[in-house]
Amino acid sequence: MSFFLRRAVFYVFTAWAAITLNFVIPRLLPGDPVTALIGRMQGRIDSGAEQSLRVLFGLDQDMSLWQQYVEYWRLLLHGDLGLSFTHFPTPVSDIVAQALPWTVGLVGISTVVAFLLGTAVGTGIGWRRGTWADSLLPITTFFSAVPYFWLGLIAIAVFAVNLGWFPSSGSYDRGMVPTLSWEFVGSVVYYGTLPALTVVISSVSGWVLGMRNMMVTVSSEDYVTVAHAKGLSSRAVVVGYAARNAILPQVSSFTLALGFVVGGTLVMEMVFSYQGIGYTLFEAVTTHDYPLMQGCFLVITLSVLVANLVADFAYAALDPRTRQEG
Amino acid sequence: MFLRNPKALVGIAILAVFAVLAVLGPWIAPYDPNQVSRDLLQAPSGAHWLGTDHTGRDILSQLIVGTRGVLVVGLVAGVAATALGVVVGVTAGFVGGAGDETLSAVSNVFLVIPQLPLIIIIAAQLPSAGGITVALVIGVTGWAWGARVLRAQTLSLRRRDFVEAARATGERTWRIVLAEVLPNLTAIIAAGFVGTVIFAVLSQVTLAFIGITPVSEWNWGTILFWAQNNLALQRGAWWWFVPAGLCIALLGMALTLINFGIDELVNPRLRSTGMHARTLRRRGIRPRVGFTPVVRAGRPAVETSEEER
Amino acid sequence: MSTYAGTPEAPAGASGAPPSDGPEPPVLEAVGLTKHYPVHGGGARGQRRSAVVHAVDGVDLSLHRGKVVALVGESGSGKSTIARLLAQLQPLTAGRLLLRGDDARTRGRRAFRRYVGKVQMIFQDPFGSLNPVHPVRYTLTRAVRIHQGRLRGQELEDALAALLERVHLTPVERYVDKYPHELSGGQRQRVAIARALAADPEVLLADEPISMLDVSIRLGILNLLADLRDRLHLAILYITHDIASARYFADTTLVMYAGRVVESGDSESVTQRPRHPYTRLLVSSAPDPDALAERAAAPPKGEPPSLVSPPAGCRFHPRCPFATDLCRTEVPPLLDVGRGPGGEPLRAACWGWSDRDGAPQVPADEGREA
Amino acid sequence: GPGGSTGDGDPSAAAGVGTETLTVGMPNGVQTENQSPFATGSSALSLGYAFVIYEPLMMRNQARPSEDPEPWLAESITWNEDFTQAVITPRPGVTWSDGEEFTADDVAFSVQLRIDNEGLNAAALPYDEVTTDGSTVTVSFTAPQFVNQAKLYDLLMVPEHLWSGVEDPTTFTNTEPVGTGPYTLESWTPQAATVVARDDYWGGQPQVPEIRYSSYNDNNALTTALTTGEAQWGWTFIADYENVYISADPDHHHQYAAAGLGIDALYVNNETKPFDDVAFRRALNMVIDRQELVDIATSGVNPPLTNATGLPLPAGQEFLSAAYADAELAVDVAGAKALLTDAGYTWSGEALVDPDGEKVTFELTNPAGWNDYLTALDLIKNAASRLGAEATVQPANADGWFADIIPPGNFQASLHWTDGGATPWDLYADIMDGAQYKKLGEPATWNFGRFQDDTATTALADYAAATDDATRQAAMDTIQKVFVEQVPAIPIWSRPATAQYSSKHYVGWPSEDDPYNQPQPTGVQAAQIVMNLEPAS
Amino acid sequence: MTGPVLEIRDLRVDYGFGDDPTHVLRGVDLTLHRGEVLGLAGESGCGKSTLAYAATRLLPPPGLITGGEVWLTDREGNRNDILGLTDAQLRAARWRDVAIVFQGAMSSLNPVFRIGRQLTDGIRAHRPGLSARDLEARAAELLEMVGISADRLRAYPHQLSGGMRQRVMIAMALALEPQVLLMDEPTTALDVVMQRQILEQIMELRDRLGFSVVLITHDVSLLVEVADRIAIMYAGEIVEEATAADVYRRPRHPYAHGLLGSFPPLHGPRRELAGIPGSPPDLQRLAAGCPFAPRCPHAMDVCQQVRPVLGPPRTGEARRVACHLHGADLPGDVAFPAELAR
Ligand SMILES: Nc1ncnc2c1ncn2[C@@H]1O[C@H](COP(=O)(O)OP(=O)(O)OP(=O)(O)O)[C@@H](O)[C@H]1O
Ligand SMILES: Nc1ncnc2c1ncn2[C@@H]1O[C@H](COP(=O)(O)OP(=O)(O)OP(=O)(O)O)[C@@H](O)[C@H]1O
Ligand SMILES: [Mg+2]
Ligand SMILES: [Mg+2]
Repeated sequence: MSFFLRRAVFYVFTAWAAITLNFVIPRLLPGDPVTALIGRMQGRIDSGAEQSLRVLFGLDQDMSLWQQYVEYWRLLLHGDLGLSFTHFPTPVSDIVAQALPWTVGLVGISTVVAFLLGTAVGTGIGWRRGTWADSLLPITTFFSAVPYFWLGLIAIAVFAVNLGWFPSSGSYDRGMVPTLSWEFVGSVVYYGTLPALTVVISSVSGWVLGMRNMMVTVSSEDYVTVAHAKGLSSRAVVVGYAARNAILPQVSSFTLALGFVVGGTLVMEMVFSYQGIGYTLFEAVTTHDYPLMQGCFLVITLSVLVANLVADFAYAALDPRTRQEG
Repeated sequence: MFLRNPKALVGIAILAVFAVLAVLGPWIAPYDPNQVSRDLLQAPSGAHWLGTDHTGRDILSQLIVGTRGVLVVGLVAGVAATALGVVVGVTAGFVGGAGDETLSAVSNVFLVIPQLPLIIIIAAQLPSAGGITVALVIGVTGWAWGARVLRAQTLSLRRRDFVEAARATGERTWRIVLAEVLPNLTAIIAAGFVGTVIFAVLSQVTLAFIGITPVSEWNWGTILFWAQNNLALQRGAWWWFVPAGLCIALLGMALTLINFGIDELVNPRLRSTGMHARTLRRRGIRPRVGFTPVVRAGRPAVETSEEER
Repeated sequence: MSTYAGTPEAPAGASGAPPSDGPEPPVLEAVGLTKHYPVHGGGARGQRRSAVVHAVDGVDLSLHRGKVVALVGESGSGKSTIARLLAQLQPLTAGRLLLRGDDARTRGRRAFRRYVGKVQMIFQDPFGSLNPVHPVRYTLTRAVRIHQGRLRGQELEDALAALLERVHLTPVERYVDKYPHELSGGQRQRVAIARALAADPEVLLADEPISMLDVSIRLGILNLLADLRDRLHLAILYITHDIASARYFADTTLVMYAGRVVESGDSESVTQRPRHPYTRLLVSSAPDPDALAERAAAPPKGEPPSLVSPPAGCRFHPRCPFATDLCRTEVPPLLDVGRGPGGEPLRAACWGWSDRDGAPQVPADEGREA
Repeated sequence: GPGGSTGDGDPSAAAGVGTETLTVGMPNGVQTENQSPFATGSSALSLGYAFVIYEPLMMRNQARPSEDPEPWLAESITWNEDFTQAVITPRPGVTWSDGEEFTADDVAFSVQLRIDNEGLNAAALPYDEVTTDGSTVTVSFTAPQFVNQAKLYDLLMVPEHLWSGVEDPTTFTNTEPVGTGPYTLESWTPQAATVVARDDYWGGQPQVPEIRYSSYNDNNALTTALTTGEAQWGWTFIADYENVYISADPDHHHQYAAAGLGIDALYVNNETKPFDDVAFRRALNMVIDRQELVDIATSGVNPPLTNATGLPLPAGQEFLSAAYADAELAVDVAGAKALLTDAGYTWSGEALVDPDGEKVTFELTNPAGWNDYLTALDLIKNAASRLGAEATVQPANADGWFADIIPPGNFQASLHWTDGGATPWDLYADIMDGAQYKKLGEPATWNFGRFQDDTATTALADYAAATDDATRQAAMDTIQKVFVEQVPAIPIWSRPATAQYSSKHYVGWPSEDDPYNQPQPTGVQAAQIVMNLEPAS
Repeated sequence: MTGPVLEIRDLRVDYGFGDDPTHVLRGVDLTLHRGEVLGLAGESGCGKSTLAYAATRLLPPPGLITGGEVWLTDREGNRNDILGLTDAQLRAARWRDVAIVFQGAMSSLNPVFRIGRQLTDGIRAHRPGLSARDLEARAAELLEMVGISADRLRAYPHQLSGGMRQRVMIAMALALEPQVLLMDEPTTALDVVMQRQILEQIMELRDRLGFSVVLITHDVSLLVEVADRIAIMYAGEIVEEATAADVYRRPRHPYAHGLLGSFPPLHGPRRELAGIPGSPPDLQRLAAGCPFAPRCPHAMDVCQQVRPVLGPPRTGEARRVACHLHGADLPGDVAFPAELAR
């Protein structure tokens, strides 16, 4: 099998597995959306309305699991993710479409920034092993294990509440209606700064450490010595030889990090009241909103899959050796 | 040798403190962490070193008693994920062929499925998702990365001559895997283990914090949960919110430092500089690739001008 | 250590050979040995999707007790592959393997372990073939336990000491607890040899056991092997780039080119009066400080052939100064080209020695008379 | 008006219209564009702006439930004697925000909509039919609705001329809402909805030109927003609110808790040990220090229940049985122990042993994250230990608690609320109505503790069906007697409607001094509150 | 042949930063003249590679230069001590004046860049003015020079065979026409045909371009064949240095003699191989005297105590040897071994 065929088979298989898992998990779990909904309203809707809700949600029909599975695929292939229970009757696709750009925008950008920044700093620290740069290591190791929400909440307490430099929550001025105006974009940037900064700070350390370790390893490779022997400028050696090769494992980790984009974002979205897919998923989970849960999970998985695909190609572009192996 | 590495030493010291707290926690905690008192939300004092919470419970005691839960979860998840990763990864790498294809496919699927959301979904639905459950869920969902790295490494090891040589000597397969291949994977396994433990601790704390898992079992996440739900920061009760987060970061830092130590122990290239960092500094030598330091007896190192610094 | 006690090295075919009445049957024999490695995707773009490396193609070979067969040839011609095939570390693509006349292709692990008890291999790379995480003691203990039963305590110590002494790694205590990285290349090589000897094999496949060593250590190892050959009647396959050492150490020499044997015969004849154009190229390329003046001025040209798509016909034809159309189309078989001093046949796979039409005119005898 | 409010709908107050936008914050997370006043999850209902766009028939003062309701969209509502029929007279001169006139047909249509679509009948009123004669609307029910009067008053009215064309009102998202209320929807984003004042509102010119309803993801985010002044009106539980919220701006920040008739009670499982024994229920009831619970668990926000009948006072004063007028709930450990001794309990060392010889242990459960409840459980646990009973607190998963713990009675003791309502009937029925009894394991809607007492059941039914006050009071006396003697649940604290608001830009909020309604923005009272606001000088 | 281009004086190198370093080079003296091929041979592990790296200050940690000088005469005739140069000066001198071909060509090429780029980036670093086209042309020319067709410029290292990679390395080293080419076992692991091909190419280029070569190899017969002068190392010191013919025909040091008696001749009569008894010394635990003394068949008392210095033998021949037997003050009662006096 050729490289591309094998990759294609892998992606199709993974997508199938993820989509199926996505179908199975909510059904394996205890709990019932209607009771959960009534509970959530804490008396604001009458308990007698339970049956009406069941009818509404289409939970009254009896279908075998297999029938449900087939139906699920049929709808999915039509791009129909169903209607949300909690936000009835809004289609899941609308909710997801509303949340996804924010997550991708903010967390995606900050993950990329963290990756670039961390890789750059890690390159420096790794290259300058044995100098003052080593003293950055304890700081980095410390930040690599700081719980995100902890950092975020402290940041809010300090910068939003005490100093008032940034807003404490939201993704843009609540008085604005999204338009493509400078004012709106400025507001988005202003509101996104603190969340993005905290995401970057809490995730940059991992990149620094990973890159630093790879740099230390790669620096002792023969070809780096050859580069020195050629009398290349230190910049050319670091960037062209050491970092260029050390970054390869970082690229693979980056795919993994893309998985965390959505996972990590959940906490960020909670802490900063930022709209996004992670928090939507969290809400769906706590309210047993199957269709929404499935929709979010599906979108998350597929985007990770796409990210993996991109990273696969990036890796192949960066490392000519992989192009030949299977 | 390991103990001469200052990084590893610091890491081990921190970890040892936490381990002692984990084992002896309930006995050395000054108070019962559940014991409410009339000292509501007191700042740190002689009686309560880290102050009290909104019902007058002693925070230091919560922190001490909570250590065990954190370490156990980290350990169980780390062991579970590492074991799964080793079994799957090494098997896939070693057997090759269809077995490899299947196992790689499975681990790739697990790799692509976002872990934290999955953990949240599962943990949220389990009737009582206690610490061990969470640890197992983390372990079961978190092995794939290790498996992938180990598989790649095993593949390359499998082609090494010493494995062939062991076969040519007549070793049995299981022995080749256990005695020849695995020891060469120690650094990777250790790094994976440390990574998983940190991830598990962070996940557990996060799950507790967002209220997915029971808050009755004391762990550092539970403390943060109560602190956050009772507006510790808004009320200026830093002693309630800050220490638990610091402990988590310290634990992670300790593990990373130990991992550095392991790295430098198994990587001969790092060993010497790592161990002699202090001597080097004293003698003014900075080992650099590409520019060997020149130290003439009695004189300090030649300080060549460096546009790099 | 005192490896060398003034024992003269055993000259080829001399009295050191075991007492033999008549041609003793070979211990290990390979017929039509072939190995093709599949490769994915090919190197350059646009190549075929899945091709094979023709690492070894139709090689016949037999090893006799108390005799050394040398295998020389260009790098990548398949020498190590042959050793691995003989050790059954890799499956054959085609061909037969006979141990004392019986099919040696093992099925099942037990049979394989019995086989490795008789046929042992020393790997080419002494840096790769010892596990860096285990000390010498572990490596040897495993070999001893597998092949000599579950020895314990003093018995085991004695066995280890005996092995190390045999390869002249003395004093034993100084080496037994060392890790591979604490040993020099020569010492490692000897540990690897000791491991192979622990099995008390009948056949030893030694893949370039001396390539990375300086000449004095080389000599020590060759002497050790010669000694084992004579005392234990080992059959040895000696793979090397050093043609001079093949001349000294081996009874028979096979020359390989691009996966095929192109010449075989007794070592003295092959190295002194090579018949095949490639062998001639090889021998004339070998550095020889005593023959500086006679060096042919024209440097040899050309690249080794691709083994993925080897040239049709004789694989040497693109580089052969005598090549004709026949060489380009038909594969030359190993032809009888004469007799060695002991009457054994000399063979060369070159159309120049046949009387076919269109056969190339290879100058009859370029070899120097002794 | 009769509610004691000072200026709702009073045109004379329209002196200077304010300039500031009023921001309402709610901790409700993700919003989707749905302005339906029916759909339970709609943005309009969950953030509350539905209540300034659509209006109810009558305005009740929920801070003083016994007061008569004030006419709102209905000029009057009159009931027949047995409360099975109500005649609604709509207010004249009201226009929809699109200029159409509001008529009796709209009222009839709005009710009919709920009859036709079970899914829209969120109040679960047993409608029979609705008729109109052009100027009045008559709604009839299949059962007496004395206790459900309020539910009818609270119905939001929708315009027939728009909704009659809606194919499926249950899924209609109503993106351009048209109502009779003082505001119309200006813009909607997932973060916030903005409404602006109408200038042709029947009740006069609203003084707040614009209200923004913002959604925050959780209580903490909202608390921060309220504290920083980013949001000026909202309701959430703020622990230690005086330090956290009020002190951030003591001159303007206020929190007002309007006590109604709803309470929080410790529901106990009357069918399993140890709470199947009335002696133990009574004993536990006697050792709980409600003041302590209130102080520690709710920062003193929820007033402790003081009367043995569980009625919150003074709101429930007029329903109080004379027999218990002075029956105070007081901690009496010795008395409780004596009671237990009489009932055959013994002590083994510290531990309480029941007549069967088993140690008394029980588990207290509530969803994790319900901070005030869990803290209270912790204190109840300590109280139980004074009797020698060993209790443990086991927080549960919130969904599991709602689905698998509370309805099927799969608990030993758990804190839960009761409905409020205009009479204490809801409170008692929710705890002890045998008509709502379900076997253990089957999901119940109320009476989670599986209490069965025929006297109580009959009395509750009598109260609901009674046609005169004397019968009602008699029934209520019986109910309270059973409640006090049998202790079907342990009342803890009253459940006031609490809200935080800032008087920085606007004044005129409901307060302790001017309790014209409960202060929350998410409820029918919102229209009355916003009309009562005026710019701060 | 004219004056010296590279003079190594008393070069000392330690491995290890700790308190107990291994003294690997212990005062190496060596001179390389213009246009000459200097062969370096010796026991494996005696420090040959270390010498090559140290002379260019490319020794990786934990290597440490603890003494000595390395004087390089550049094209303009200025003499500079490499060990005293600043980083920038060193960078400028590298490749332009001294190029090096490492032991493992397999790992010396960056796997992720095309070889064309790797060939040109060294040139670009030293001649910033060149245009991309010039660079390309130069790279093509270099490849052709080592017998690889120019269309392989776009190949990645893994697409080349070992021999080709080795030659790419050599082409790279010659890119700036350096004055000194250090080659550390450039042909190990290649067959003799390939080895000869590569070496003859280098010799040809040397004749054309006139650079000097230091060739490190285990293959003494090869050295005798291609080198002008040979230096024999033992345990971190040069023990003998003379013209190739002299070393081959008339070795003076007992170790050199043993070395030459250890390899079998390819042609001619079979001769008895003597070998060298004993094993190489432990560099970390060297005794005071001559490091070869424990294995030396002619060891005297003085050998155990005094380290011999490298100098001309008593006979006054134009060569240097570090052995007490050839020292001026050889005790009269010692029977001088005949094989060292041929
Ligand atoms: N596992 C493998 N997969 C694909 N090709 C292989 C494999 N092993 C060896 N080859 C190829 O087979 C050919 C023969 O290799 P082999 O190692 O037998 O050569 P050799 O004669 O031992 O060479 P050397 O003298 O360099 O050791 C080479 O072209 C090599 O690239
Ligand atoms: N990192 C190190 N730490 C300690 N000793 C080292 C280190 N690297 C090399 N050595 C020692 O330094 C000595 C010289 O090594 P070097 O590589 O220069 O030898 P060489 O003469 O080139 O040998 P070979 O012929 O095997 O290439 C060896 O004895 C080796 O064991
Ligand atoms: Mg080989
Ligand atoms: Mg070397």
